[in-house]
Amino acid sequence: MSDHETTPIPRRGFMRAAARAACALGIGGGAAYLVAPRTPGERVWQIDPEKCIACGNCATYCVLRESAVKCVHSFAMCGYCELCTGFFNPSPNDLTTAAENVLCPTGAIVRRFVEDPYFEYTIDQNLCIGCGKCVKGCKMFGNGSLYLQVIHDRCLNCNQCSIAAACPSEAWVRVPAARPHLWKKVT
Amino acid sequence: MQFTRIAKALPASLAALGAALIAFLLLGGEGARAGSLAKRVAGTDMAGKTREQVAVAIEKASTLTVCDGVPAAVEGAWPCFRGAKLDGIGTERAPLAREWGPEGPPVLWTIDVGEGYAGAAVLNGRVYLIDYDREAQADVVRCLSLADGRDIWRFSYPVPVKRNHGMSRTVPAVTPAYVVTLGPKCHVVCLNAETGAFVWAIDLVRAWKAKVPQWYAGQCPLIDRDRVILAPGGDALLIAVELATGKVLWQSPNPGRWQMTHATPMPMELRGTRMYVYPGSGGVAGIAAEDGALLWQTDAWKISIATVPSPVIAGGGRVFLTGGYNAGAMMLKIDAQDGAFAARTLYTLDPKVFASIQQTPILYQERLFAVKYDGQLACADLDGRVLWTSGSGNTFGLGPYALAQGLLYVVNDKGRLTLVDAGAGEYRRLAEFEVLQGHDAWGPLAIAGGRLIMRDFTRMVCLDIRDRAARAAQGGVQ
Amino acid sequence: MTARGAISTRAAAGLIVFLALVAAVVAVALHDPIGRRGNRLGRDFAYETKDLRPIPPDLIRYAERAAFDAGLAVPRAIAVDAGDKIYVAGDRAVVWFTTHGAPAGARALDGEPTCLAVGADGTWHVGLGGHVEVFDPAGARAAAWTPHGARSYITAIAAAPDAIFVADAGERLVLLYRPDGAFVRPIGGRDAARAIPGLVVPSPFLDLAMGKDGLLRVTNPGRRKVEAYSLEGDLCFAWGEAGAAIDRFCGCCNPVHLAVLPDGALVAAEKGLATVKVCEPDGALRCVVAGPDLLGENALGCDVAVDSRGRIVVLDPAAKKVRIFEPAPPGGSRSQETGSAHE
Amino acid sequence: MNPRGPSLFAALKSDARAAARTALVTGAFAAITAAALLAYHVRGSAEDFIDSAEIADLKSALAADPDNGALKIEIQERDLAIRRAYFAKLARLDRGIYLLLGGVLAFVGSLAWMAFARRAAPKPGAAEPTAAAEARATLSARWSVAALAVIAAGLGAAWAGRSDLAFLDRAVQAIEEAKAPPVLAPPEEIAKQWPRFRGPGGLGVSAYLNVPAEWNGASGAGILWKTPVPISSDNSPVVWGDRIFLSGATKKRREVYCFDAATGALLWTGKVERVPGSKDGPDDIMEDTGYAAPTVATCGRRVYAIFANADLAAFDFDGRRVWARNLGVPENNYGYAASLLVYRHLLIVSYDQAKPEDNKSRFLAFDIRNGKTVWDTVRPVAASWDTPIVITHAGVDQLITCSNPFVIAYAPDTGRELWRADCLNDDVAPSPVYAGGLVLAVNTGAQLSAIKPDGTGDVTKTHILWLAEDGLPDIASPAATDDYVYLLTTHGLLTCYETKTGKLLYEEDTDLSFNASPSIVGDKLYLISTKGVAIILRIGPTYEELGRSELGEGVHASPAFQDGRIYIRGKKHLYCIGAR
Amino acid sequence: MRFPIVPTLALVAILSGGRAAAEQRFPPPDFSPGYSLPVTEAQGAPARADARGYIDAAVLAGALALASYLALGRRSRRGLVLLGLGSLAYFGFYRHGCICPVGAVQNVVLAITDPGYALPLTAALFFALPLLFTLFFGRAFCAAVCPLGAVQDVVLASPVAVPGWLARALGLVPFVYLGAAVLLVATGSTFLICRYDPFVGFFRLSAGLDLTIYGAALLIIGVFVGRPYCRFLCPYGALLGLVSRLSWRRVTITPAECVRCRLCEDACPFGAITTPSPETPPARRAGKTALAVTLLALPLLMGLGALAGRALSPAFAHTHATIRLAERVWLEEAGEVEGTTDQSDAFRATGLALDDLYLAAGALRARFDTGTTILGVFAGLAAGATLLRVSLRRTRRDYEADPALCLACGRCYRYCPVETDRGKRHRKPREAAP
Repeated sequence: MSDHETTPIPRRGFMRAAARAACALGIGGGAAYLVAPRTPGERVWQIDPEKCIACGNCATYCVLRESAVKCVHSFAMCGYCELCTGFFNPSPNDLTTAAENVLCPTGAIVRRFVEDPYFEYTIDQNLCIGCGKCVKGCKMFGNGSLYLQVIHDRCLNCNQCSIAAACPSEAWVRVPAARPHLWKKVT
Repeated sequence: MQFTRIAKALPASLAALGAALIAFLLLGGEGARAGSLAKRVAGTDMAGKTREQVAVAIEKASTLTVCDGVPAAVEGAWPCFRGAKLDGIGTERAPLAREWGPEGPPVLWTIDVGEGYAGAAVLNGRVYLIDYDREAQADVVRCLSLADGRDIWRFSYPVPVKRNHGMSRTVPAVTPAYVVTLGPKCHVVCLNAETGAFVWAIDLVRAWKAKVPQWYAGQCPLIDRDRVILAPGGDALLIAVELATGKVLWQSPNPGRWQMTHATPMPMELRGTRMYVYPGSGGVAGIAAEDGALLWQTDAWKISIATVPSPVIAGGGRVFLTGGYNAGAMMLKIDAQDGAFAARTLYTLDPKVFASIQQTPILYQERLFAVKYDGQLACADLDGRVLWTSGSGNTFGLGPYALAQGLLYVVNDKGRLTLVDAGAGEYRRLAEFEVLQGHDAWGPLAIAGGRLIMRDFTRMVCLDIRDRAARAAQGGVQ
Repeated sequence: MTARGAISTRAAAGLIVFLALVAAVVAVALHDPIGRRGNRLGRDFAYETKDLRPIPPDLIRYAERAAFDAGLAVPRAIAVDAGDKIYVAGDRAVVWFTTHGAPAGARALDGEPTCLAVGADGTWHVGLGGHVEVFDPAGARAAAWTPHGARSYITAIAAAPDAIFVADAGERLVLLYRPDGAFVRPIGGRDAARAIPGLVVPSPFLDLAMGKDGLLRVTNPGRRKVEAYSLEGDLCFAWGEAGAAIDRFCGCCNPVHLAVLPDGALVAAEKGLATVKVCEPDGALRCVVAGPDLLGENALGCDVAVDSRGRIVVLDPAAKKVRIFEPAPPGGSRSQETGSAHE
Repeated sequence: MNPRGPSLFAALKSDARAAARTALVTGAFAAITAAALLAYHVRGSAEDFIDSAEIADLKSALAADPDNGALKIEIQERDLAIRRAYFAKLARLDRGIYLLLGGVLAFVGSLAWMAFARRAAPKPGAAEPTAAAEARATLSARWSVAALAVIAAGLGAAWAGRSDLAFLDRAVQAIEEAKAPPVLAPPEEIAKQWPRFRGPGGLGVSAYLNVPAEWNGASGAGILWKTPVPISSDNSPVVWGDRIFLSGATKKRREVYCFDAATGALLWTGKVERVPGSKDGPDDIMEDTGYAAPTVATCGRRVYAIFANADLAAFDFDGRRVWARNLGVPENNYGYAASLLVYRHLLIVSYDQAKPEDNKSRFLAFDIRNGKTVWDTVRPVAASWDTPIVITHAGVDQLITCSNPFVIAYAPDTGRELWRADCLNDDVAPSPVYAGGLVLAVNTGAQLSAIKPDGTGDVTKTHILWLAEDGLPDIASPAATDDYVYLLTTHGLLTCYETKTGKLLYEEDTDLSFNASPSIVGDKLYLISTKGVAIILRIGPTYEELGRSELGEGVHASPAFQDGRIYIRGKKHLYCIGAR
Repeated sequence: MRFPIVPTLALVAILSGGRAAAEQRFPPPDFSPGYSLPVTEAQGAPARADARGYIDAAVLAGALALASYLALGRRSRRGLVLLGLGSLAYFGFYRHGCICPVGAVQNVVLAITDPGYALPLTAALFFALPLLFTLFFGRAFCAAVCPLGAVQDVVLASPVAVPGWLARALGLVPFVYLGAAVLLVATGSTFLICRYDPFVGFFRLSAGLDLTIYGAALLIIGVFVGRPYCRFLCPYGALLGLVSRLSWRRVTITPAECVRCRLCEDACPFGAITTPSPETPPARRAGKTALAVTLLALPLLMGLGALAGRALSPAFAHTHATIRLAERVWLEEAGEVEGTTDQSDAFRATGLALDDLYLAAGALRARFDTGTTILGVFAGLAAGATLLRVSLRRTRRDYEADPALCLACGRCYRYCPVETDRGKRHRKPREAAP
């Protein structure tokens, strides 16, 4: 404003206006160009269970004090086994729910007898901290029905996910917000 | 002026607030999740074959027979062991006969029952009984008409039980909707109280690693509002089961691995905390009704062979315990301080002084009534002082007793019913009648709607115990 | 404010700024700038199986005599014929090798094979997902059987002279067929009357083998047992216990593969910490052929076959190799000790 | 406005002391909360609570005593306590963070109040800007930019100094090399060098005839230079161009040496350490064998060495390690001794061990470019100490290996067996030689066998031309020409046979003891004793000694012959013998 | 953001595909009737809806418009403060500082360099809107919309002037920071700006100790030094500063003409008020020489920068996970380190060839070589431009806000007697000067 009044050089003003217009066009057009052809994009973070090695980084690298990653259970894949290696220590004292036998550090896996010989395992997400211990155990000896997923009502969906940056197996991917999970399931 | 003062006072008040907040930070508890943390003990998965499986098995193997009995149009209820108030005292409105003629009170009906000591529960004109059918090798939950003793329905499921002083010995618990029974081998079954339709079942042995007691289960299911309280021992000292669904609402820890006894857990309120007092094989414990937490326990009271009588809640945090096998009696006092509970012994009584071997004493007007080891009826005050005894001429063996309208109905081993005035300061017999001439007439009594249901080893009898006037007014035998 | 006061205020501000700057620089430097710090979880969060891996040397009584590439991207099943030729099924093909491992031929299939059996007469039975296809010894397709059920998923076939046993993991049954493809009866279904608890198959692993005693051995991986059935379908006996010890079967489904030695002993393979062991016909552990130190961790387990000389032929799907084991004195063999060094 | 006193605004504005006090209080609150949070943080990361060593110990105690019910109860109780503590900590952190936030906000608010209460009216600056001040400002701005650049350069240098991508150069180079056909020296070049134990063909035959025949270690006569070798071992020198390679090892150290042929200067020492899977040792090794008995080999661009613990390493001629691997300590009762050889782009390793029935013996071939296994053949033989040779018979290359009980010929490019002959026994240390179209294999306890290498399968009964049993050596390898075969025992017995027939021509006891193998230079045979005495004989049907020379130092290694020179490794020194 | 650097995953795809197929077609156990499979945990939890992003963008646009109005039209410092607090509350604490224009630069760069990355519309809007607004109305975004700025503005209690020469030099840092951030995004290493966002930990009420200290330190500095992050670090601020030179309208200290009362000289805690030129100009000749020297030195500076950048290539390359992985695997293979890491274990578990990893790392290094060289040239150019600006002299008659440095906070308004006078005429003053 003061420029216009104090330095009445029309040519300079015109050049500034032209530059401004070019700049605006560049910013707006560039952004539009980058967005336009690629929608709908991949928007939210998720873990590809096939690549995840359950290293435990998810539990510690999340910007949240309690990770947005927790274990989920694909019941349709589960063997409902009595000797569940996602539930028990590698060498349990006995196949009971007592502390000395079980794997989960926080007691988040709940085991319930269904019928001989099946047991149902559910995750108490309130207690799960996403350490992935059960995931490893399940993957090694079982069907891999326990696996880690980003829980989206916790995830802040940061521009750069700290866990993704720390993920050793490139298992962190962006997925469409419409299908925000990579479920393991029976089709 | 005021604003100036406010400005001046601000720092100090903020300092106080800050101090409080810091205290809150440092001393605050464990947060919301502490509630979902429980000790991880064996069996929380109900492994080893549980509810559902047993339910399925029992349901599949069960037979429901609908019979021709019709519920009596009689009010009055004795819905579970020791009656509606769990005190062994009937809530009769019609005046009861204080004496019977030589013909005794009218016998309304007599039926044959399987060997045992299972008592009746009464509700809505129906009598509920868990019986054992030796021929069919099956537990039978029977719903009888209070009017004539005819079966309304029978629900049976196979359980092999060998003779060992009889088989069935528990009293069902019934609400208008459901009846819950506990069979001799610890099968808990919930049925529709009207139709006998299966609702749910739990095998305490398989689900909770309960050990079937010597001479089979004597514990009676306890219905407390919407839940059934059971004391399986084994994996859980007590469990609470949702009456309508059979879902386990909580289970209490059983650190000492106490086993099930013949006693039934009894509810008690103390300083606003509702708890269940249960004498297990290794001691007595108080379990929070809310979540099954172990509030207190003591090993001051334990009977190695069998604990049969249930605790008597004596008010003021006092619990009266008694039992046979030379145990005598004990009065516990539960002290509550800062939400923590502890039991201490107020006194113990020598078995010769005052005790009950098998039946649970009745507390009436601050007086305890019990039949002692020598068969004499005795009355003691809550401090353990014996006020009177019935004398060596009046003995009752191990028979049951119940109270209504100040009248104590005492049955001896063979089935002789004696009417005693409980209000007198001495043993005063009002009437006596040989109802049965059997043996082991130990099944608990039920008094409802002016009727008294008693049994011996193989028969069950329903007596009309109203006085003549009442009987006339309300109608006689239907 | 005096000039002096101003100066001291500015000095204090400068000092604070400087200290904060130092703190900021140190904090940023302490920050894991390039992600090297790794997992900060402690040892309790490790799923630790190292105690389970070693196998007592005196239990290992086989030695690897040869190993050769199966030549398939995803080898799935192995079989040995009467002439000790070694067949491997995988990808969309069956390939075969001489007894020494020289490639001898290949035949393409229409689908992904899941299992393979070669009968005494040289006939192949190949499981292709839900159905079985039969090939004559020359490799020409002779028949394709219809799937037994909608969920059929064939994971093993055993050919006896007058009977073909098919393990249908999807239907959780063993299917008994006549060689002409006529279905005879299912075996192993849950049947309370015959006290058969039923096959529990949580994942696509169900194997069977014809025992030397005339009883069919079937894995029951969900119960971690091996069951012996008569040809009429009666369960004669079962053995196997759940556990991580070497003489037990671990996980939610083990054992995954079976074979029978000439003396009737059973070769059982486990997935997870891949192990191949030899058990007596009644289930007692005789010895171990190879353990996870050689076979590694794999989620598929090693298919096993036995040739006429009693050699155990193991298909190692992780290394995509066929490994041939022969009995050796206990105390370990080079494969167990140094195998990992030259993989 | 307010009859009872000043407005709130004014009250706040006027009370700077209250503002200061409030700031003090809120600041203290924030500081205390922050300190508490910090203390929680420092008390261990949250995981430490739950990652309890205590529980782990209890669990291992339970593993030892699986039926201990009390222990189980203790674990269950500790487990609950620990989980409670963990979640309690999380809850406290949650509370604390909100309190801290509130405290900081209050503090900032009171600071703002303070500033508000103390705010002074605007006042003009000190002085009008002057041209001089502006010029000063411009100048100092330039200098500050320069200073910033210097600081940035310093920081950058410090940062850059910590990282390099040398590994990537080497990795990419290795990949490119592996993709490209291997760079191999032409055979005629190899024939001129001394690239392995006993020379180009492993036969102990010099390509040069102009080598010295006389020297004296004591006087230094005929000795061009001598230089100490850091670790004494018994492997023999290998020569390529102007470089001489040796290795040395103790139980813990393993080194490769490169000496300058012109001066004897130690050019570099390649340390073989931190090889994946490598272990020190073994412990039970015969002292005479030592930890570096195998002689190194070179392809002309790299040198390869193997040691008693089966560390196998490749160095380039500048001493950079190219690759290394460990094969696992072989079961070998005297210590591993077979030397390496390079065939085309393959480094061939004899890895015989244990007993024949153990089936642990193998031959392996590695790609010299990257150390990857090319073939790996299992052999039904016992441990051996000899070095294989590659011969070309009738246009076909054969890798000849000797070990109890077989001489086996393999195709060197695939490891496929060509033929085998059952003619050895016990511990085989002498290497085979090839002369007059015959493979000659020998060891004590068996016989000297002359095998026609044109059979297939088991040729024991069909292709052994002759056998001889006199003068069988236990360490030194034979030396042979088309006409004569010489055997030399440790105790100094030299035996000469006719190559074509196996006829014994003579036996001569030299009264010396020998570990080094005899070598052939034209028509002369060089023997060097363990005491360092060299005997030079005329090759022929009779014993004809041409002379003796003394080195003055014990020698267990076989000499290397080059143009006008002999390189001999003594117990302590490397000698170059030649004319100045 | 990691690039799928490892060239081919075909093998893995085959392997896992086969297994996955088997897994997927496998049915759950045969339960007795009455058991139904539970629903997988969190299956119902939807992703954060896209609508959220659009709301954010709308709030941003509204806040920008309001800030522009408050700064230019209403000239209300108080309004700007309130708006800033609102932005702090919304974008900061409520939205956790998760999506912000400062970080969006990186998304845009990533969208340019990685064709596989789809730029979310919200990120594009967050990147473009503040720039466009700045282009027309000056840095109103910095004044009252950016939560990072707001949190620093809140703590600025006792401003101490940073000497002009120091501020000039430090003003270079954002450009270098921006260049480094672009480089690291373009090479697929990391989002540098997000990684070292000092205040996002506060907004989330959760951060590591190190970043907490970093943020707290900046805030403590911010008590005395006006907005240290905005002025001396913020890469987006560097862009805004450039753009704001072209802005159509921008903050002026005085609403009408300057009376040169000098009251506003100390008003700006950000050193953005330029003083009028002295009456006696310095020697033109010296100035011209300096300008000529600087112009001549510019290529030299850029060349030096290129050399320095090239030298830093390995260091930058080490920020890339693939290069670190390749190095780690190399060291492991060579036996120069003990044990393995999660990364190397995971890599080996894929069964991919080591050589491919090395080649990928090699290709990356080439990108870093180029990128760091360009970064060096850029840094040299920035330094040269600063020197040029120092050497250029424009005659100013009034106290003016420097277009690039002015954060449009409006503090100077109340120092201007013209403003006060105008305000008195317009409305009753609410604060009385003591």
